[in-house]
Amino acid sequence: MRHPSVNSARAAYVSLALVVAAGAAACGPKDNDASASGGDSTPHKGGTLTVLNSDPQSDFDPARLYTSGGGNVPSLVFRTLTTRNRADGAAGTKVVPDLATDTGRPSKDATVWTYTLKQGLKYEDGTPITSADIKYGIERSFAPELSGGAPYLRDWLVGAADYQGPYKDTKGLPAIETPDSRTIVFHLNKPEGEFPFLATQTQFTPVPKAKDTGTKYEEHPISSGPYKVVKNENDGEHLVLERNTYWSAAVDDQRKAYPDRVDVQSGLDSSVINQRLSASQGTDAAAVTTDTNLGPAELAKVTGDKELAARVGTGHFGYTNYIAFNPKVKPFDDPKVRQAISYAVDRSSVINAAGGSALAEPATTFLPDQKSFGYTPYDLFPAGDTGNVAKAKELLKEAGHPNGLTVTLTHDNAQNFKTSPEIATAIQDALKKAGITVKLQGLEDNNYSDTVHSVKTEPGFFLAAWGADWPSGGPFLAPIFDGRQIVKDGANFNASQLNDASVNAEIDAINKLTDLDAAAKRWGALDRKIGAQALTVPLFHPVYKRLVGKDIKNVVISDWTGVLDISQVAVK
Amino acid sequence: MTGFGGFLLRRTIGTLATLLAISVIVYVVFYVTPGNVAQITCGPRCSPEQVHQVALQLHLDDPLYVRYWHFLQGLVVGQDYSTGTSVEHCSAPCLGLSYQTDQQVLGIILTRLPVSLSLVFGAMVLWLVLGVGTGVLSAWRRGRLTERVLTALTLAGWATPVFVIGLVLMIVVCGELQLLPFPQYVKLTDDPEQWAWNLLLPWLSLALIEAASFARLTRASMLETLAEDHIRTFRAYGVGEGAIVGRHALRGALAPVIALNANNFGSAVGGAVLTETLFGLPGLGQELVHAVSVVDLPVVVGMVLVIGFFVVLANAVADVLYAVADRRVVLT
Amino acid sequence: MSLVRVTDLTVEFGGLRAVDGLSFTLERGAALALVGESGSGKSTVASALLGLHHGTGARVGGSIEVAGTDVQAASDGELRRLRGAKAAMVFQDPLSSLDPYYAIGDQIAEVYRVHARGSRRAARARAVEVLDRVGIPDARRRSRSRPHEFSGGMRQRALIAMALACEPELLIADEPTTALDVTVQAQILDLLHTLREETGMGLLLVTHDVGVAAESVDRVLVMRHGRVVEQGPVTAVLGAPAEPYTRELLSAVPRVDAVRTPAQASEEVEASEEVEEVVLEASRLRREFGRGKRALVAVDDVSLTVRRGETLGVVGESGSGKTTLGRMLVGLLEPTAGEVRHDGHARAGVNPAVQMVFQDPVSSLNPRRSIGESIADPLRARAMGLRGSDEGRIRARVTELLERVGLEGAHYERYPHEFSGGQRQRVGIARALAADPRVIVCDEPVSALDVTTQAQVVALLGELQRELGLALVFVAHDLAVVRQVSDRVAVMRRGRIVETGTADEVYDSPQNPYTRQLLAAVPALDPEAAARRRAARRELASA
Amino acid sequence: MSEALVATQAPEAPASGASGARQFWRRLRAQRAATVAAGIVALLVLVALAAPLLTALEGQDPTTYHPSLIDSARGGVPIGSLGGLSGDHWLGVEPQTGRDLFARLVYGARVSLGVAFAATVIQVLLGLAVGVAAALGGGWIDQLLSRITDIFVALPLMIMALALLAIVPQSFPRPVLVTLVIGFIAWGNIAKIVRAQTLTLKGLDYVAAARLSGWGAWHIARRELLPGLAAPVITYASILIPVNISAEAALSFLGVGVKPPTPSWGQMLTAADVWYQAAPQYLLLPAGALFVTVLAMTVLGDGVRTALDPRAASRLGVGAGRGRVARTAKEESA
Repeated sequence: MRHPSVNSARAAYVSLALVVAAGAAACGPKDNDASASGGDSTPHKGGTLTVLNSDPQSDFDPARLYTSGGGNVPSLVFRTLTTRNRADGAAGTKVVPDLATDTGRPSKDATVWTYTLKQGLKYEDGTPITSADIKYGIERSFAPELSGGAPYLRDWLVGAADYQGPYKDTKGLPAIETPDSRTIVFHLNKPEGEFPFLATQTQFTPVPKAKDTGTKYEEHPISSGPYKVVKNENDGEHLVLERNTYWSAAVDDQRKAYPDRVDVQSGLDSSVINQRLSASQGTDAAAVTTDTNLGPAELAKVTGDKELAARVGTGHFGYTNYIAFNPKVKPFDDPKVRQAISYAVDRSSVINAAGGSALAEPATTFLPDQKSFGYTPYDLFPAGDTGNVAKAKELLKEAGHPNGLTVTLTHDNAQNFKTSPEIATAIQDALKKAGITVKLQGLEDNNYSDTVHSVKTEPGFFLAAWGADWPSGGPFLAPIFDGRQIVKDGANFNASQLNDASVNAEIDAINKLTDLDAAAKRWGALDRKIGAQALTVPLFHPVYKRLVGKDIKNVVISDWTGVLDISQVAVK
Repeated sequence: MTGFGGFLLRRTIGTLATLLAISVIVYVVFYVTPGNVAQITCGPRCSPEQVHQVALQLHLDDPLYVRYWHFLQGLVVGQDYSTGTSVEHCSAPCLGLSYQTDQQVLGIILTRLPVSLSLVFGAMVLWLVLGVGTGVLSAWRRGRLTERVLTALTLAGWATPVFVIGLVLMIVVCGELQLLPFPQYVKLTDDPEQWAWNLLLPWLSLALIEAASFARLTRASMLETLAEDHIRTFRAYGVGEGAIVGRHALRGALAPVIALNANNFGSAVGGAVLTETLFGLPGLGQELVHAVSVVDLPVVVGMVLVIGFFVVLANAVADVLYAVADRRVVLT
Repeated sequence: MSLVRVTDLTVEFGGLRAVDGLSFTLERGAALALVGESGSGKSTVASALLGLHHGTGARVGGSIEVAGTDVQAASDGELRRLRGAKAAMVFQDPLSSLDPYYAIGDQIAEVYRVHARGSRRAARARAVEVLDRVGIPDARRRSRSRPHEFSGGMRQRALIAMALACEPELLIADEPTTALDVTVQAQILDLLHTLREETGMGLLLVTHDVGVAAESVDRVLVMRHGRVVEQGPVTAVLGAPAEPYTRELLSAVPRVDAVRTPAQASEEVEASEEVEEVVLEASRLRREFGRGKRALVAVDDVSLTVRRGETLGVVGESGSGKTTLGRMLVGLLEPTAGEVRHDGHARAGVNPAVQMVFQDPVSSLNPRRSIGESIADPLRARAMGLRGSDEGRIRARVTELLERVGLEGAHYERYPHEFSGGQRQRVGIARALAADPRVIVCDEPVSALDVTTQAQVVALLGELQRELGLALVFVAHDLAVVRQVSDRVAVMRRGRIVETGTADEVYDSPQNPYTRQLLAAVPALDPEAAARRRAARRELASA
Repeated sequence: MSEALVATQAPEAPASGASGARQFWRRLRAQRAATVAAGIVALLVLVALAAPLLTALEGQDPTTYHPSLIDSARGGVPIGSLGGLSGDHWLGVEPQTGRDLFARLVYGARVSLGVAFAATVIQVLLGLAVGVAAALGGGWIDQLLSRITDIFVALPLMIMALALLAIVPQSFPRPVLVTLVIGFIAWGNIAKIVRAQTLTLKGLDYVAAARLSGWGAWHIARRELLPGLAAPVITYASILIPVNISAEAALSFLGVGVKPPTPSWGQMLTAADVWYQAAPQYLLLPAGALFVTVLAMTVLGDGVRTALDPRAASRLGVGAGRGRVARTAKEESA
């Protein structure tokens, strides 16, 4: 199912951590290396990489981008203190140093983090990168004119809640100290063991105060990465990057940057992109996409053609589609009703609606099925493949609804979010068998996000989805289940409005840990503990299948982003 | 020719009045559209405080008439906007800044207008050739098989929505037969030859839809003209059938075709949104649909005014062409 | 070898036989007139000479030979070479016979280049030459203007110029002057006459107007229902007609000099001494169209009175404002100044007491409603007031009216397109009578009809006037018809009444020079008289 | 088309009036192509109305999912030849959901034809009202109404629909809303045509005659002008219906048309175009249905226009108005 590129990154209504819309086609299933058909598979420098996208690279300003791990195209231009490990699969979910010498030195119970910049870091114009530039870069992201970034800096830095950015109060943020040109210290108001993950976001990109032009900066941001912006038309509709001569592999072991030039075109229709990649004519042979999935229709054609199938990459990203309940609304205050629905759900028809088993895997846990999230499998209300109608009816009888009940399922009308209208009808059909008549309420894109994300108007039973800002249980469970993150008069994501003291305490405890593996196990256990209350009905995790041009080499797909990493790809 | 001067003056005033009325309609309609603009502009995870700041900066909390007054001021005098580090002046016909991208609306329109115009102009040429050609052929071959086939074909084109024709054409022509490259918009000024090659398919899909109404109209008015007395005169003087149909009957059919063309051309500028979306052409329609979905009022108002302007302009040009073609018509 | 030889020509359209065994010859330089009423097949014969029926599904029998070409056996190519080069045709309605979108010079040049090889420039020069030859002033400049910028007469001259372009041996003129005013008609006939003298070209004139025939041909052939009734030299056929139909035809033709026969002026009118009261009076009527500089004064300060039982004739050429005056009298058109008084008191807008009979039988009846319905309209309108208007009574009244105007009650359900022109005018009269009016304004009621039908409708109007004491205002451009019906006559020119008086005063001793010029232009039935009048006109024109 | 538009008889005179309508049907039946087209349109309307009956006959319904009939691994393409054509799925199943295509096509007809017909009726009525008022009003009324018509012609339908469809609360039934939006925005053209035609009719003699016989302006408009307008309006209406069907499809493409699970041809086309290669029948069925409807509507429109004109009786050789009235005896003697 595809839709004209109606949503821009920042307009994503669900607190989607991923800045670039879902869907990318990497090359070859996870295990084998993506070898282009014929010819040697060792990557060489040179050539032009073409990127065919639906959504434009709008607001190409490090302060405004909401990325997961620094984003795909942005990370070619904006280097950050730390970044994601550019490797296949689970290894790709680790944090590694980028501009900094290490992933950060925590002190005072992980409330103070200190970083030191590498030697000899330069901008595209040869001027040196200093810690003051990093501080200024972060301060800029607080200016109302440059809104759009992630909320964590505002929540975590001391005294940042009402800071209005450098244009209004010029004295800057005391919570960030720069004792010398290569050291920078962050003071947090509470322990955050996962601060290194946050440091991968573009807000941590250095911006020299002298060259800042406010809202105009996005037209030509000063590059610290392997490529610099030479052309940006129609606010990211057409972006051309060329080599940044002052960048060197010596100070950046993550980005390979084989191609000399990167031509990012967007505003294209998704079926057109898939057609062009499969035809691979002319420049499309050396083309990839970073935001367009293979649709179910194209998948049927592609799997039938051996040569094409070899050019399809499979990626997994930390993302879950689920049904959310609002216990403040009858009859969903009764856990038995919620459990009955959990039993009655027919995950196979939902998955078919989402594109079939190749594009979606059934989910029974809220956390995505990846080690870095501390995934510990559990299925407290087993519905089997096609729904357990008997158990559901039994529970409904116990809950006092012997002859079934009628509820309204709210969903988004736009086709762009994983075909939600079709998923809603699949659920409607499944619950009908269990005697639950579902009326559908489809809302327009923005109307849906306003209704669902405000405590006053939140419906009792609605479709939702959540993605990881970074591959850890923290950004997945905290915003949804932490009682203190309930927002009374603004955008609230804690749909179940759960304010459970033990859950809040456990979240704080895990945040203290700087040993990420230990933290992951604790997040897994917390997920199972919350799952017991049946506040959500997990449905499926998306699987990204994307095509690449026939000349593309060295395709790396990490579980962090689930899509091919554009900084590793070669065209020669 | 004071007549013509008077006509021009009246039409300009009429156009301005119409456009002003349209801008009021759009402002009112989009003012009541739900969707918290500040939240959308600020970003999904913005705190209520941040959302409030953005609302202040974009004057979103002002009442409708104040915002409309700002809009008018912008048109006449221009507006000042702060980019944070400096103040930017948006000169006289200033349609304001896009909430989402802070770009000047006029700038967005001027970059996208040539795309829409080249799409619609090209399609217009094609649908005139296809439509009028089919019309002449079916009028000439009236009642015979060719007419029935042509009528069925043009109706088929007309009945199928553009996004179906466009996609199937693209898959067949570019995908399987690989006769043409996949359409990418190339500026006319950069490379006219590539510009035409790339727009051929979008032109064809848009033209196939409109051709049917032209075929029907041309056929009907040609048959009407062929029944008139002066055709008999020229037959009585031994003028060949070809000249009669080509010079006299076709010329008679031109006037109504011009009127219909003006109407279709006008609405096509805005209406080609489906073609632009499908072929990824960065035109007005595509951006307008996007702007509506994120309730980006300045962009929507600016674009609807430009599209409205072209519709009214197209009708005025048609009236003039009509009067030139048929001197009996007096320009009112 | 004669220019045209036609032997037992038959033409059939579907089941209908339009021409049934017709033979005649036309020598070089001679002129023959085909005279007959509409439906007599005269135009079909004219078209057959150029083989225009080819490919139209008509079945043409007998042999046709024109200027050495056997039309029946000719191939398309030969036919195209014949048309325009050897024989050219001029049609009735000049406005619609020329292409509105092209300049006149270009159209003539196009026809010329079909037959004469030559450059575009030579063709255009030829066009200017022939336009000048037919008397169009400043031919070079006018050749660039479009048909609608020419007057009716000028357009007909252009058509004749087109015919002359390739110097044909035969000119076929199908009702060339029917749509023209009488003064313009005279000029065109004179032009045809002089051109024949200069070029020695043969002329086949098709007309329903015997006067026109008398003026301009050597021989006449009278046709009826596709057959020849009588043919011979014009003096013989018109002077002493052998066939009864010809006599009947000639008697029906209204004569300008014929005194109104006493039978029509019924006795009772003389008997009642006191002067009949005025039923309709107009004082200082004025009407302008358009605004400011481009304003056109159609009617300029006209006053007239109409008494009960009297017929006022209003005669004038096209553009004289007579129709506008008629519509103002009826109340359909608001006067810019002055007022119309019915029975002494002025009332704006329509008034049931004043009805109208329209000129064009086609557009005067709603094609989608049966004629019974149209006639019942005024009855229903008046009945709106009375509750429970009885349907039966209305239907009876309509049947009565139908019979009164010479039609049958059974025609109630029939549709207008099933009736002939004359019958439709009778329906129009019936509708006017339905409103029991005191005055009926007839706007050119018979000008679209054949001579015989014309006579019958005029007679019907006379009868109704006598029987119901109606006042009639008879607006027309045909002086002969006006004389036949009118008690008093008003002559209009450019919106003003230039002369008024009793019919005999105005026709026998016209005071105003314009009236005299009008009367001189009316074609006379007697050929010698026609030749004398043509000579008189020539001096008048050259003086 | 409402009967009032088609009827040619004057309401008060039932006797001759009925024959007017009867004549119309005889003249329509005399045209072979138009009769076939009328049959097809009648069939389509019948199918739309009897949708529940037909699907019950087939034993299916438009919303039940059949996961077993589609191959989940290959994107949900229907299993079996011709898109899962079988005894109990007469036209195969829909990819990804396995819903019965025959049921969806039949129910889809309800929305597509319903929206198209209703929207056309709104546009025709609005166009007639504004057109006639502008033509008869004259002077400043004409100027004002013409300006308003220009504005509505200039407003891009798609964009205004997008905005309006977002404003109206969800409780409002969506198909009705789509009809009102299309109906109330795209009436500009028909108003222009009606105004032009009324101006020509106003000048004809028989309208002047009606004024002379004492009828008021309103009565003349209804009895004399309206029948004269029937032909051009019907012709344009037969063009409008297909345009409105495509408009509904376009709105579905932009995601604001009729919402799932209500099926409509526009919805099906939007979903089906990408399946052009993998499951072609999913695209060909709605596109074929649309083509047949458009063809039938256009041919029927031409047929009705000819049948409306009594003069056609003679050409068609049927019913009253086909003969010639012979000269009566009285005429001869007069």
